Amino acid sequence: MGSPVIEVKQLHTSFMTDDGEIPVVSGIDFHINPGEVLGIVGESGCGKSVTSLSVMGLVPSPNGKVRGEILFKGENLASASEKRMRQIRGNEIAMIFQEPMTSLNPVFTIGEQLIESLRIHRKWNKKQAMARAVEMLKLVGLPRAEELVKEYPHQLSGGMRQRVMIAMAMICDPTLLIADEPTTALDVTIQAQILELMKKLNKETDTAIMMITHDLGVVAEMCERVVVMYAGKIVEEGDVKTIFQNPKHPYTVGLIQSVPDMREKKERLYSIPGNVPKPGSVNYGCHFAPRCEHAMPQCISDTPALKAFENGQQVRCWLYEDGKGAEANDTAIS
Amino acid sequence: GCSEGGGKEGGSSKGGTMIYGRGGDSVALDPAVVTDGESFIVTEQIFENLVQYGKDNTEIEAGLAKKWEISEDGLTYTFHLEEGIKFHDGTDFNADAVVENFKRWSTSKDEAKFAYYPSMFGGFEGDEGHVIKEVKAVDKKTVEFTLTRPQAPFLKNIAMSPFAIASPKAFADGDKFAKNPVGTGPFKFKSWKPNDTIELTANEDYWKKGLPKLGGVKFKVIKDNAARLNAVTKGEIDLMDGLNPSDLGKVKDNNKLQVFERPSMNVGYFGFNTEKAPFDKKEVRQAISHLINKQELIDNFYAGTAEPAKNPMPPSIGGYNDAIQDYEYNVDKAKELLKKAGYEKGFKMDLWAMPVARPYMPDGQKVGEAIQASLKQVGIEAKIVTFEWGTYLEKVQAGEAPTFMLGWTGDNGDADNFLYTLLDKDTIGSNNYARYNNEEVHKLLIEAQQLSNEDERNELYKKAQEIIHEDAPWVPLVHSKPQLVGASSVKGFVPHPTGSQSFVDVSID
Amino acid sequence: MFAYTIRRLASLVPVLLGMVFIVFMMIRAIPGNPAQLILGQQATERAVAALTKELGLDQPWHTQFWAYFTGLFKGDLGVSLKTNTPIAEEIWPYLAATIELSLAAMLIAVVIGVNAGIVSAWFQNSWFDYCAMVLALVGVSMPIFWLGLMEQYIVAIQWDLLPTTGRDNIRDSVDPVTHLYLIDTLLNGRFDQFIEVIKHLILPGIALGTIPMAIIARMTRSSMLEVMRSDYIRTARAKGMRMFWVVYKHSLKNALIPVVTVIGLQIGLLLGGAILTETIFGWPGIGSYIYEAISYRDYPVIQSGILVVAVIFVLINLAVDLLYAAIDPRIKYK
Amino acid sequence: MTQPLVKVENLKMHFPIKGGVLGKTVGAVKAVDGVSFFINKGETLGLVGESGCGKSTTGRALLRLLDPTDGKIFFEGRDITELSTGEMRKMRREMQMVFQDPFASLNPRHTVEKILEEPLIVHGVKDKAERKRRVKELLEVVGLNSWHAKRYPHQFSGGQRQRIGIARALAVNPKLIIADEPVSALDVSIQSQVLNLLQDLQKEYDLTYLFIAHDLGVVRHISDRVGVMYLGNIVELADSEELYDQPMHPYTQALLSAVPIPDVEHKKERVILQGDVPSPSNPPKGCPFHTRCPQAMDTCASVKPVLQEIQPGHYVACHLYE
Amino acid sequence: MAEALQNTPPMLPPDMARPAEEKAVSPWREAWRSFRKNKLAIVGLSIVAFFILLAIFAPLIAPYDYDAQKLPNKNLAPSAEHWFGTDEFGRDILTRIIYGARISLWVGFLSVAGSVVVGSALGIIAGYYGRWVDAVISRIFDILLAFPSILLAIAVVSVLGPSLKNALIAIAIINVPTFGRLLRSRVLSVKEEEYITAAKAIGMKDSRILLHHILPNSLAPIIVTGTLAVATAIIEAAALGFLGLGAQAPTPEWGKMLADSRNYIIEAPWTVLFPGLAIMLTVLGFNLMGDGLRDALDPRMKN
Ligand SMILES: Nc1ncnc2c1ncn2[C@@H]1O[C@H](COP(=O)(O)OP(=O)(O)OP(=O)(O)O)[C@@H](O)[C@H]1O
Ligand SMILES: Nc1ncnc2c1ncn2[C@@H]1O[C@H](COP(=O)(O)OP(=O)(O)OP(=O)(O)O)[C@@H](O)[C@H]1O
Ligand SMILES: [Mg+2]
Ligand SMILES: [Mg+2]
Repeated sequence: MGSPVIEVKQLHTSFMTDDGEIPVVSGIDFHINPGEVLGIVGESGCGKSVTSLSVMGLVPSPNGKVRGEILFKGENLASASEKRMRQIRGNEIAMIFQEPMTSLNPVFTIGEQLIESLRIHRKWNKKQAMARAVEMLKLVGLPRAEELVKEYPHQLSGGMRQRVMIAMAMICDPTLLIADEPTTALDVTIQAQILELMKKLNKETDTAIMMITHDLGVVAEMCERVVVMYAGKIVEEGDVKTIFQNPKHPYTVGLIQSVPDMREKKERLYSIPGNVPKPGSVNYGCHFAPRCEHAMPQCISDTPALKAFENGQQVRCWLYEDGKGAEANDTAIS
Repeated sequence: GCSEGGGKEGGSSKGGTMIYGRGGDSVALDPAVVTDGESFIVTEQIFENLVQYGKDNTEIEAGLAKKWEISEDGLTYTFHLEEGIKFHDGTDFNADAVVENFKRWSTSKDEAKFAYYPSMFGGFEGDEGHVIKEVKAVDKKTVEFTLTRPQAPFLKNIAMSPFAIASPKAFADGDKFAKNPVGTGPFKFKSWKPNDTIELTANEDYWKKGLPKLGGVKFKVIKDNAARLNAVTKGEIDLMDGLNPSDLGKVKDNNKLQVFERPSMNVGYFGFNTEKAPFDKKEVRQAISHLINKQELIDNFYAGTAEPAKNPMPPSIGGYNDAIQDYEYNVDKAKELLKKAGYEKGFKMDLWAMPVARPYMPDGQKVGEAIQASLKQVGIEAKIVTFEWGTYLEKVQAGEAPTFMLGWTGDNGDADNFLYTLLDKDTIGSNNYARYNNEEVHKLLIEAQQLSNEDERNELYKKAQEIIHEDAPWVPLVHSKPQLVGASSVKGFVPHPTGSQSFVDVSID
Repeated sequence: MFAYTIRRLASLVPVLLGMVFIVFMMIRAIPGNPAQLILGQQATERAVAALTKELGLDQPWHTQFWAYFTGLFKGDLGVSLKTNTPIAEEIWPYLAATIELSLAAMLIAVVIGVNAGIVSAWFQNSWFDYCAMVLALVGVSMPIFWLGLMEQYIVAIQWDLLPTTGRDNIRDSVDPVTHLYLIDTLLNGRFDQFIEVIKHLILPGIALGTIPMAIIARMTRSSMLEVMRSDYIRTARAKGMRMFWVVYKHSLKNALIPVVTVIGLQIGLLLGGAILTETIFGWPGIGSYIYEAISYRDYPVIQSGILVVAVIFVLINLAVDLLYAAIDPRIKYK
Repeated sequence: MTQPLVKVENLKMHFPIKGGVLGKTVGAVKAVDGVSFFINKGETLGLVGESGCGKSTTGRALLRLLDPTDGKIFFEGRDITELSTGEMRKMRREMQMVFQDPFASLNPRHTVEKILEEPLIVHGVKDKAERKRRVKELLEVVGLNSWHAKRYPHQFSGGQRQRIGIARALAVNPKLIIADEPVSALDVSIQSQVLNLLQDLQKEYDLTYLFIAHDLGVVRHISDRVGVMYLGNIVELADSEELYDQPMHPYTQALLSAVPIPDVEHKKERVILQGDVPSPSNPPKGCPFHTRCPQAMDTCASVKPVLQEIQPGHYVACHLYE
Repeated sequence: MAEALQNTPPMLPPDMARPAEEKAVSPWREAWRSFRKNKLAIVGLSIVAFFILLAIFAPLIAPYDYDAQKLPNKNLAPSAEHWFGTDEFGRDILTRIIYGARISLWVGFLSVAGSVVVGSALGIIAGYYGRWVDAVISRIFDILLAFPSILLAIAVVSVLGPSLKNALIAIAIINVPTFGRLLRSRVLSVKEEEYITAAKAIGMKDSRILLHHILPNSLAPIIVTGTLAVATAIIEAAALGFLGLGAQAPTPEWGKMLADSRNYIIEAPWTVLFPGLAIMLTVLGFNLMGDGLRDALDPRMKN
C-alpha cells in the first residue's frame, strides 16, 4: 500500500481558557494510507474536529497550541511555516465541514467560491477556472451546473450545498480529504446520496479520506479502518470489521451496544452510565474510568497505553494488559 | 496688509474693502420696516436722512437738507434740500421724493410693517395723536412739514435711521425693495448671502466729493464673540462689534488692534414689578438697591467698560440729574429696610434674567447669577428664570415677572425716549415693565413733551428723576460703553451712541 | 426588490405624516408670539397685534395645520418670518453646508473607523487592538461640544494651524454655485480656495466625526470577530487563502452588513450633533439655522427645518435598508 | 376495542405567507395537510420523517399550542379544537410535551425547583411543603438527586436537562406525553439512558406517548406503532415490526434503506432517492412523493392517494396498492 | 435507574464524588463572575462608583460652597487653595464639579428610569397585544426615532421651557422608543422561545408567563441598554446645558459650566477643561460598565 499519506504522532492540542490551559487532544497517533478511508468516531466534544483542524494548521491562534508530529508525505506540518501551510491547504489537503448551511460564504456566488482554490494554487484565470468549476459541479451530480455557479448559497438546499462543498474540496485534486461530519446535518435520504458520492469519488480519484463522524452506521458503511476517540484520546483502533465484531474497549463496546438497532427490537437498551466529561475535568488515569463498569483502582491512578493485537487492533485499556480482556469483554456483551 | 483683497472689486481709485464682523444678520434692508440694530448698521451706509446726528452725539446736523427753519409756534418746519443728489438707481432726489417717503409711511396704516413711524409720530394719518399734519413740496428743493401740535424732539426723530429717504421708484416695487435697497448714501448695495455676508460698494457718484474713502464694505456674520475677535486678530476682518468685555485686556495688549468705545446712550437695569408683593413695598425695592454692588458687576462682566447708573437715563442726555446720590452698597442698611418692611428673614422670589446679549447687558444670565448671590446675603432666595427673548419680553410686558433684568438703548437721544417710554403710567403694558405708576411723574413728563424750551424741559426731567430715585422702581445698573475692536489700520471710525454710524469717513491704510 | 422598495416607501407615509403633525403641534406649543420677536422690544402692542393677524397666527391651529400641510405638497415649506423669504428657497445653502460637513465627518469616521475595526479584529488582543478600543471607548464618551472647544483652543488658537470658524476665507470667499464649496471651488477653478475649504472642514469634521468613528470602529470589530469565527471563514482558510484576503474579501463584506446599519443610524446622530458643532465652529448649516429659528420663534423655519432633517434621516435609513440587498444576497425582497 | 385516547381526523395546519406591496397573505406553508391517526391508551406512536415534513407541527397542534387550520382532535372522546382557551388550559394537565432542545426549553433564570414547581402552582397545588415534596419525588423519578433542585439549567449536562424536561412533563400526572425529538440533541451514550427512562416511566405511570423522531432506529426501539410522514402527510402507518419488516410505501422503503447500519456484514439493496424534499409552501400536485418516487405512475401526478388500511392495522397512502 | 446514572465507583478519588457541594450558581452570579474578570469593566465600575460617592458625599468632600461667589477671585488658575482654579464668579471649580456629579447622575438615572418604565410598558403592550395596538405604538416609536435625538430634545425643551427638570423629561422622552423597541422585540422573541411553549403547555396563563418568564428574561438587556443609556443621557443633558436649555444658574451642571466658561477659554482654559473631563470620565465609566455588563449578561457568550 506504500507509505501513509499522513501520519500523526503524539498530537497534543490544548486551548488557553479563563480556567487555564485545557488539553483537548492529548497524544493521539494514527495514519492514513493512500486511497484509504479512515473513520474517526467519538461522542460530541471528544476532540475530533480539533484533531482535523490541527492537521490543517487551522487551530485558532494564539489560544490554541499544537504539539507533536504531523507527517504529511514525510513533511512535518506541525512545524511548517504559515506560507507552506497555505500551499498545502485546499491543494493537497482539503476539507469539508459539518454545516453545509454555514460553511459557504453567503455573499459570494457559488462560482466565485469554487474557483478560489484554483486561482490561489494553480493561478488559473477566471474563465478557465470557471469552466473547471462547472465540470466539478457536474461531477458531484448537481444539475444545472452552468446556472448554479451564478447563484448564491441561500438559493440551494442543504444537500446541494454539501455537494458544492465537496466539489470545492475536490477541485484541486487533493491527496487527502478531511470530512468533518459531512452528513450530520442532513436528512437520511440526503445523507445516503452524499455518502454514495463520497464513496464514488474515493474510488475514482483515489483520494484518501479522513471521515469524522459520531454515527457508527456511517463508519460501517464508509470506512476501512476506524479510530475511536474518547475525551481527547484514542481508546481503540482497528479495521472496521474487527471493531464492530470484536470490540475490546468497554467504551467501544458500550457505544455499539447502546445504539438502537433498526433491524430488531431489543427489550432494553444498554447504556453507559454517567456523562461525557468536560475536557480537562478528568486528567488522571483512564479517562473512561469514572463511567466504566470494569474500572479497577489501577484505572484511576495510571493511564493505560495502547496495546496492539496481531490483527492490527489496538486498545487502550488495563483489562488487556494481562490477558483478562477476553473475559471482561464477554461480560460486557452479554 | 489687511486691505488687499478688496481693492480690485471696489473697481475705483478708492481704498480697499472694509470687512465688518458682527454677531447676527440683518433682517431686511428697508430701514422703514426694520427695528433691529443689525439692519440699521447696514442701511445707515446706503441711506441718508434730511437731518442727521453729530458724529459722536445726538445733536442735529445738516443732512440731505442743508438748512431748515422752524416757525415760532413750533408747528411748521421748512427744509431746504441739497441739490444735484441722485439715488443709486439714477433717479433724482428732490422734494417730491421726500413727500413720497413720508406718504409711504403715514398712509400705510400697517403698524406691523412700519413700526417706528407710528410710535415716533403718534400714529398714522387720520389717527388722533398723529403729529404730522402735512408734508408738502413747496418747490423742487423745499419741503414743508406742518405739525398738529409742537413735538419737542421732532428733528431728533426724523434723524433716526428708520426715517431715511429712499428712492420712490425703488420702493414702489414693493417687497423686493427690502432686499435691494436704493438710497443716496455713500455705499451702494451689491449682494447678500443670508446669514453670512452683505456686500456694499462705494457710490462713485456720491454727492460729497472725495467720499467715501473706502472702496466697499462687507458685513460678515460671525456669531460667536470669541471667534469674531479671533478673526480680527488673524486679520480676516477689519472691524468688529460685540467684544466680550473679558477679552478687552487681551485686545489692549495687542498693538495690531485698537479698541473703540461707543459713547453710552443706554441703561441696563434690574426692575421690580411694583404691583407684585413684596415689590409693591418701596422699602423692599430700596433695600435691594442697597444690595447690588454695581462696581463689582462692572469689573466682572463689563471689564470696566461701563459706568454705574443711578438714573434711568444716561448722563450724555440733556436733563440728566447728576445731583442724585445713588444708594450705596450697604448690606446692613438693606437689612434694616427689609425689617421695616416686615421681611426680616428674607423671602423667595423669581429673578428673570435676560436670555440674550444686548449692549447694555452683555451677559444677563451671569449678572443675574451675581445678583442672586447678593440677595442671598439677606436671606432672599432668588430663583433664576429665563425664557426665549420674545417670550421674555412678552411675559415681562404682561407683568408676569416679579423682578427682571432689562435695558434700553435710546432711539433719538432725548430724555423723553427714556423717562416717558420706560416709566410713565401711559406705557404700562408696553415698555413700562416695572408697571410704575406715579401721577406726579406722569404730570411732569407730559408737560415736558409740550415744551420746546430745552432748559425748562430739563428742569422737569430732573424733578422726575428725583421722584423715581426715591421710589426705586428699578435698580439702574449700568450705562455701558460697548466696545468695538478694529485693526490698527482702520482710520476715521467713530462709533455713534445710537449704535449705527456711517462709514463715509472711514479709511484703511 | 421593487415591490419591497415601494412597500418600504408606503410604510413611510404614516411616519412622515406623524412627523409633520408632531412637529407642527410641538412648535405651536412653544410659548411666545413670533410677532413680538420680529418687532422687537420697542414695538407697540398694536403693532404686535397687527403682525400676529397678518401672519395668520390668530387662526385656529387646524386651519394653520391644513394650510401648512397642503402647502407641503406644492413644495411650499412656508415663508420665514424673519427674512420673509420662502424657506424652500433659502434652505439649500444651509443644507448644503451641513451636508458638506456631515460628509466630511462621515468620511473621516468610516475610513478610520472601519479600518481600525478590521485591524483590531484581525489582531485581536494585540496592543493595537487594546489601544484602538480604549480610544474608541473614549471617543464614544466624548462630549462633542467639549471636543470642539478643545480642538479650537489647541489646534486653532495655540498652534494656529487651522482656521477656527466658518467655511471659507472671509477675505476671499467662495462664489457659491451649488453651495457645496468643495465642488464650487473646483467649478470656479480655484484650487487655492479648495484647499482653504478643506482646511476649514478639518476641525469641525473631526469633532463631528469622532463619535461615529468610535462607534463604527467598535461595531466593525465585533462584527468582524463574529464573522471571522464563522464556518465559511474557516472554509476560506482551508482553501489556503492569504489572511489578508480572508479578512478584506470574505470577512469584510459580511461584517459590513451590521456596520452599514450603524452608519445609517450615525447619520441621524450627525444631523443632531451638527447643531452643537455648528454652534461652536460658526458653521452656517441647517443645525444653526434651526437653532436660531427656535430662539427667533420662526415657526415655519423650525417646523420645516426639523421636517427636512427628519425626512432626510428617514430616507437615508431607507437607502441603507436597500443597500443591504446589494451587499447581502440573502435578503430577497420580493 | 375500546376508544383510543387520542383521535386525530384530517388535521391541517397552514401557515400564511405574507408578501406583496400591502403585506397581504399570498400563500401558505402547508406544514400539515390532512393527517389522521389515533393513539391507544398506553401505547407509543412513533412519528418519523425528514426535516420539515410537519412532525413538530402535528405535535404542537395536538396540544393546541397552534390553532389547527382544519380538522378535529379528540382526546378521550372530547373534541379539544372546540374548547375555549380557559378550558384548554385545564385540559393541558392531561397532555404534556417534552422538547428537542433540552436547554432552550428550560428557562435559564429559574432553578430546577422553580421549573418543576410551576406546573404544580398552575394546576393549583397550594401547599408549599407539598410542592417541595413533589419536586423531590419527581427528581428522583427521573434519576436526579434532590440536591439538584437548587441548581440552574446551565449547570447540568444535556442528558440531565432532558430529564428535567421529562420531570416537568410528569409533574401534572398527564395521560399523554408528546415527545418531540427528545433524544436528537443527545450523545449516543446519553440517548440510551433517556430512552430507557422514558420506557420505564411509561410502564410505571401507564403513559401514552406520541414519539417524534427522525432516527428510525430510535423510533423502532420505542414505538408500538409508527407513522411515516412526508410533506405534511402520513404516507404509511403500521405496527412497528410490520413497518420495518415489510415497508409498503416506496418512500418508507427508500427511507429505511438509506439508514446506515452499524454492522459491516449487513448487505442490503439501496434505494437512493433523487433530489430534495419539495417545499411545503408549494407542494406537488397529486401524490406529494411522486416527484422523487422510483415507482411513480401517471395517476400519481394528478390524484392524491388517501391513507387506506391495506392490511389489518397497516395503512398506506399509495396508488400502488389500490 | 437513578442508581445507574450515579454509579460512582467506590474507589474514585474524593474530588470526583463531590458534586453535591456544588452550589446553585444563578445566571446573575455567573454574570457577576465574568464581569469581575473583565478589567475594563471593573475600571468602569470604579469610575461610576467614584462619581456616585462624590455625589452622595458632596457636602462633606467639597472644600467650598458651590454657589459662594467672590467676584474679585475671578478666574484664578489652579493652586493649592483651588485645585481646579476658580470661575468668573470666583467660585471653586472643584467644588462645582463635585456637586455637578449629583446633577449629572441624577439626570442620567432618573431620565433613564423614566424611559425604562414608559418604554417597557409600551413595548410590552405592543409586543404582547400585537395587531393594531402594536402598529400604532410601533409607528409612534418610528416617528420619535426619525428625529435626530438632540433636535427632538431641543424642541421638547423649547416647548416646556429650559430647566433641569424639563431637560430630564426631554431626555426621557427621546429614550422611550429605545426601550420600547427593546422590550417589544424581547417579548416577540422570548414568546417564540421553547420554554415559553413549555410554560403554555403546562397550562400557564398569559399574565403569569409575562411576569415570570418574559420580564425576568428581558431584564439583562434592559440593564445593559440602561447603563449605556445613562451614559448618553449624561452627554445629552450636558449638551442641553451647553446650549442653555438645561440646568439654570447657579446649578453646577457640567455642560452649563462649560458654556459659561467658553469665553474664557484663552484666558482661563481650566474653566473649560475640567468640566469637560468630568463629563467624559463619567460617561466613559458608564460605557465601560455597560460593555462589561453586555459581555457578562449576553447569553450568546455563554455555553
Ligand atoms: N477555540 C477553542 N477554545 C477552547 N476550547 C475549544 C476550542 N475549540 C474547541 N474547544 C474544545 O475542545 C473540545 C473538543 O472539541 P471538538 O470540536 O474537537 O469536538 P468534536 O469531537 O468535534 O465534537 P462535535 O461532535 O460536537 O463536533 C470541546 O470541548 C471544545 O469545547
Ligand atoms: N410558525 C410557523 N410559521 C411558518 N411556517 C412554519 C411555522 N412553523 C413551522 N413552519 C413550517 O412548517 C414546516 C413543517 O415544520 P415542522 O417544524 O413541523 O417540521 P418537522 O418535521 O418537525 O422538522 P424537523 O425535523 O426539522 O424538526 C416547515 O417547512 C416549517 O418551515
Ligand atoms: Mg466537531
Ligand atoms: Mg421538529
